[in-house]
Amino acid sequence: MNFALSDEQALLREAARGSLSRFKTVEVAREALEQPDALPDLWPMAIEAGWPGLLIAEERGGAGLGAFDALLVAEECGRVLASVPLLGALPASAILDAAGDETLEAVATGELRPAYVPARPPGDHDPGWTVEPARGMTRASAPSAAVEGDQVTLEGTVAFVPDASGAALLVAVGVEQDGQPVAAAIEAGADGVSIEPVMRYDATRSLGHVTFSGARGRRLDVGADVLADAWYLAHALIAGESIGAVQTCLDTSVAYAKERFTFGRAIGSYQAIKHELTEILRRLENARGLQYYAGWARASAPEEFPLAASAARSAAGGALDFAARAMINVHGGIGATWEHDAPLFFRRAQLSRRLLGGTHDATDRVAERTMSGVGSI
Amino acid sequence: MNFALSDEQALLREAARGSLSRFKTVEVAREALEQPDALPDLWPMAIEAGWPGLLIAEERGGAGLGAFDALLVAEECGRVLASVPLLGALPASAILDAAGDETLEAVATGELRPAYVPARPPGDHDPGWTVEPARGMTRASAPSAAVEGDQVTLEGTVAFVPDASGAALLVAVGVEQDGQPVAAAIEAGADGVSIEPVMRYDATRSLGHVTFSGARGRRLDVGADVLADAWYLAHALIAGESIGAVQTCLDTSVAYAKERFTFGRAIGSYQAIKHELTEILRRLENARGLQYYAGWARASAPEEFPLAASAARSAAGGALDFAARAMINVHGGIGATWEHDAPLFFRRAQLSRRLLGGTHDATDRVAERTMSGVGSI
Amino acid sequence: TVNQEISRAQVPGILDVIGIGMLGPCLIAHGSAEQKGRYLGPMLHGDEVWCQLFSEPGAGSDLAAVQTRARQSDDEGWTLNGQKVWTTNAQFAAYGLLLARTDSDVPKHKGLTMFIVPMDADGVTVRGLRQISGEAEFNEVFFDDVRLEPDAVVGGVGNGWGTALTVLMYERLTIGFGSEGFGSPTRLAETLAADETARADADVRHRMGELITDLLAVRFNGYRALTALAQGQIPGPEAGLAKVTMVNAAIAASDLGADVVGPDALEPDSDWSYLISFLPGLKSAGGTESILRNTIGERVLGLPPEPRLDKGVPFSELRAIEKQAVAR
Amino acid sequence: TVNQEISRAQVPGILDVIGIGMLGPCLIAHGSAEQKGRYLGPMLHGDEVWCQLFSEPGAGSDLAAVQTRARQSDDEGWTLNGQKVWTTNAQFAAYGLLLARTDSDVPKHKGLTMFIVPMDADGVTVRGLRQISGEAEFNEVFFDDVRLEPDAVVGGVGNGWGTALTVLMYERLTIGFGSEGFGSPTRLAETLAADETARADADVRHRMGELITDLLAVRFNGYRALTALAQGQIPGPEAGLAKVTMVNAAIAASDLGADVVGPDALEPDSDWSYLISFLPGLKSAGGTESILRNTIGERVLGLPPEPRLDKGVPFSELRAIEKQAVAR
Repeated sequence: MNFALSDEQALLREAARGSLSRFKTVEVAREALEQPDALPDLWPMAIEAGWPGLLIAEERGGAGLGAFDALLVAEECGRVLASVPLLGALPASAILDAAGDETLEAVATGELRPAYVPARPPGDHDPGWTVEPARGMTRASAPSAAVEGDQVTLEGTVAFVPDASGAALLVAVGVEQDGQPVAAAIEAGADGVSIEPVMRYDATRSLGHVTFSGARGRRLDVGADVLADAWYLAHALIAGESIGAVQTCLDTSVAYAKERFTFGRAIGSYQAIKHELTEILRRLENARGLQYYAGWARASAPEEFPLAASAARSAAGGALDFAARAMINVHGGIGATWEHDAPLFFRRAQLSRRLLGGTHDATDRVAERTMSGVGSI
Repeated sequence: MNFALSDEQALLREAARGSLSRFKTVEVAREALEQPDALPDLWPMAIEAGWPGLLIAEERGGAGLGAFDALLVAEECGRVLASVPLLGALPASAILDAAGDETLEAVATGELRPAYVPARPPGDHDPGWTVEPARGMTRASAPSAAVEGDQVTLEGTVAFVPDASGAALLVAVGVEQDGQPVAAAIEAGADGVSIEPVMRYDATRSLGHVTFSGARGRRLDVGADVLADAWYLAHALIAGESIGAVQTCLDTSVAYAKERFTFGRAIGSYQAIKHELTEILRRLENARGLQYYAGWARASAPEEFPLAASAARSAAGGALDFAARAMINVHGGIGATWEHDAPLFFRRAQLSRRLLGGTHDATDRVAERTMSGVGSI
Repeated sequence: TVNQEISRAQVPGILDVIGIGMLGPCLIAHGSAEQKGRYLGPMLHGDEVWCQLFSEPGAGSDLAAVQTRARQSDDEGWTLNGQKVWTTNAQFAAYGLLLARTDSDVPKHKGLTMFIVPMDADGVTVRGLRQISGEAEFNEVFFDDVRLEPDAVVGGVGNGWGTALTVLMYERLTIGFGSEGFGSPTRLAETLAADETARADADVRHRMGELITDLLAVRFNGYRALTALAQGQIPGPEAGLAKVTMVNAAIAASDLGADVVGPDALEPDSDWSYLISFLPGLKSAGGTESILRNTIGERVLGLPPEPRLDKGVPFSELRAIEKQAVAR
Repeated sequence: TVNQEISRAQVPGILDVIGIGMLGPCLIAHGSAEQKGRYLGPMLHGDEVWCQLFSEPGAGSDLAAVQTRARQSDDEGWTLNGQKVWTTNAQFAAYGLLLARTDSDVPKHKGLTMFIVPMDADGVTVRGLRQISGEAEFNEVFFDDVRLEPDAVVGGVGNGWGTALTVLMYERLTIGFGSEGFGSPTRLAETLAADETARADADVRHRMGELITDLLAVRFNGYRALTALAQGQIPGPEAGLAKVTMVNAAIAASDLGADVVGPDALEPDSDWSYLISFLPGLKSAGGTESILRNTIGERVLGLPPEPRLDKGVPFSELRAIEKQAVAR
């Protein structure tokens, strides 16, 4: 185990930072709250940077990199609240790659943008595959699937699907009558597919309610393990994004605490502020350690990946909640104004903690895995 | 609503403080960890002070005071960790008083010391009456009761009964076959009664596992409301005790923070210490506000007493947990040594939070009451 | 009640809270007989709304650092220049109570004076300040050569700090005990009643129980404070602890409500969205939690103060010292 | 591993941690060639146990305030007088690494020197110091005219503070990454596996998930630190954050375990009782959380330090100033 960035990874991170710096992503995050079309399309930039094929094998036109590399890219996007549809595309690409699907080259070049329509695998108190409900805590059943040869027909709704709007291909999980999950690649424009775009509090996060009414797609020949892996990969990506956002909250707050004076002293010299800032750092470092764990586990110990990804999301989600509020606190009244950046990170935190099962579900899975003896605690 | 101490209540409190000051209760709390018989018998002092009959009507030889007065006495006992068996005696006396029992005068004078053998009323997710198990989170059924005329026969075990050892009369709650609770007054020395004394971590807290094997006693003619009231009264008394203990933690820690210097400044001038101490104060004041609520509700709005007593115990329990740890922290290494008083308050906190359903159960009941629309939130 | 009538009339419900709850008591304590006679009646009847003009961009927690200047003219009147922020109701207000610096050559707490400012005077400009929700819950107020009469002074020239402290004490009492979590307990009970899964979830129940316990404590400590007021006692700084409890419990309530509902709770017209956006700003209203805890630690528990680097330094020299420190 | 062998031999498992994990690296960094040759071998082989003699009754968090005096004799040797506390393994140790004041007329960080002290020397008295559990996990050590040779000095006279900092860095690394919650996760998993009600309780699960997440983070940050060490980097003060996380997660684990088991968890022979009694004291070992956070805030985040009232004051005058302040 080598738990440090390789030279290539440092380069990947620098390149990502460079690409993103060409856009005023944070300013746009504010504007888009009132004018959703103010968001620039960052997919061409992602294509240029080679991100769509990051997790696709080299022989199929991808970069053949690992989850940890993807998390570094997610982190850079999160740092500047960039709206790049990787949370939809990367887990979808991982399923397509495992299936050796015919679309892989087009997906790898970014020509065809896929979106993952997630289903939560068993692994906590629920024995079956479930999806996000439109409202409330009661989980919804995953879409029902009927398989005929290479074709799958899906029926059902999945709420709050990241990056579904504008995607060309949906990679969805359905459940057959016997409870077994099955994956389908469905054209977004196919009959029986409807995608209702929704925006909730954080304009940089594109979401959609996806409804299948007898929609037909190609069956993807992958096992339940690959579909579970995609779910945890999405969790790890949310963790990566959150880590980047926390880093910005910390940097901005530290800089302000050095410059702002009260009672004749820089506010950063007061223990209350100083300890709040070190608490951001502590949580950030914990999340980073688990980001390494998730990256390492997916590559080298896949049976631990569910635990690692859940722990990373739990820690990073908690860190972002804390950091966004701390950023507002440290900045005093000005931190709660529309023109300040702090509320944008707060909006990111408020929505992220409630997506894809929420931070809470990830924490619960850490407990379940440990209690059932998976993972090496 | 007059939410301040009356002159009589201020006098009662002063008198209690005076009576207790004649004993080295805190020192003894330490000695008794190694020599349980080092504890003095404080019952004669309680008799002298008139505490056994505090809640018994004047016409039956008692003082006819209210729950709030009892809580003030409990608070003074908690302040010095005095081992006075009021948690057993007062709820028992309330049931006996409601039943107009023949023993009331002897109970009021303290000649006959009763102990309440508690059963948890319905009012959360459990529909029935339950008791503490010897171990684990699964609640045990209340003893089963067979009624014949004025006689009740009980069968079953109740673990961790406060002040059972040495009591002359047990006031127990059993459940008839139809699920209805019934109260019985059983001589502690009667056939079929066994009391196994247990000490757990806090030597000032006398506990016993009480087992009834066909034990017979007098039926007490009271309704389920009286038996529920006794449970919540016990909760309120634990809250009162805890409030007193928190006050000592605060006073001792504040005094030390003014005297102890690091880096050339009194440690109480540092925000980290100052804010930790104001956090004790905040929690203490919250618990005190709810102590008033509990006292007022039992006298004037009994339908709110379950909510008020549960909230008081929840707040006071949390305050004591926090304060005992803070007291150790503020004192640095010396606060974690055998000779210091801080560990004695820590022991009190550790045991109290796990008695009679625990602080946690009280918090859960606050939620249940609010969700089911009882109480005026 | 007045509050209910006001809220029925679609006027912000906090209108009377600032005037009647905070500024009125200050006028009663420090105002002249003429000021009480002129202003208290219309304030109580809701005919004249008041606003509080204390905070500035450079003086929030450290309120004594205000830079808005009032200079005495030859006719003994005053000329006001400067800027205030975080002013609630400035756009509706007939009058404002304003803390200004009248002497820069003495240490900062000593050179302050409190004034009554007619908000329709020439040179007063009110500009909305958008908060997290996008709504302008607060205002910036600019003063450009605003003329004040000599009788605009409240509590005496140079006594502004003591006068301001009275307002702050009542502010803490008002925010702490006056608002009880902004209706969040009722909303939460409704939200949970509508969700069987949530209602049976031990973690949801525990979070609910904790925050309701806190809000009940604030309510009954409010009754204790009222009892003390009725007995002639003045609210002490410990009332600020109620604010800390109330704001944090309301945050916990909105977080829990939104966790149960899911992302739809973040829609602009949801029950929860406004609270979620509003509460972070409220945490700073009336002094940050950290300053409150300092004050209470020192004045209630008697703990020694922090070392102060600004003590005894003339206000005019302070900024220079700070700039130097940043440059280092 | 060595650790496993030691624990099989019924010798406290932390034996090698203090010597090999903390004091050895300091000798490697600051010791003379002779000292390294003489002491490192037997330390590594477990033949000679070491203890750390830093903290004093009046110098815990503020370690530079040590009062134990070493006076140079005519023969260039030293005479040691004073008292140390919180010393683990003093009763087993062959040697101790001791921080003493050798000059009181300079500011407190400057007059310190580090010494190697043979624990069997005349005038050394070890007395057990009982902790919450009643067991003497730590010791007090008294020095009464103890004679030291000139070659007992480590790192040069007057350089004791820098030498001590090296030990403290490794101490934080050791306590943070070396102990992983004292086996609490395994115990907790067993406890919950044995209790169906607990296992299904959402609140228990949430508490469990949070603390396990923290302990996993400590473990994998430990691997990051090891990777950095292998690349030749020295552990920075941020390693102290791992200690904060680890201790608090272990406290959360023991609280949860005992909540599930009930009062029986507090029996002396329960799995939980020892941890519950041991952890509060550990929170202060290696500097309080508050001092750690100051250090990290200043050295890692670059935040400005607290105002210091003891800076540049000769040590001999400090106590007098403090006494005066208390009397005020």
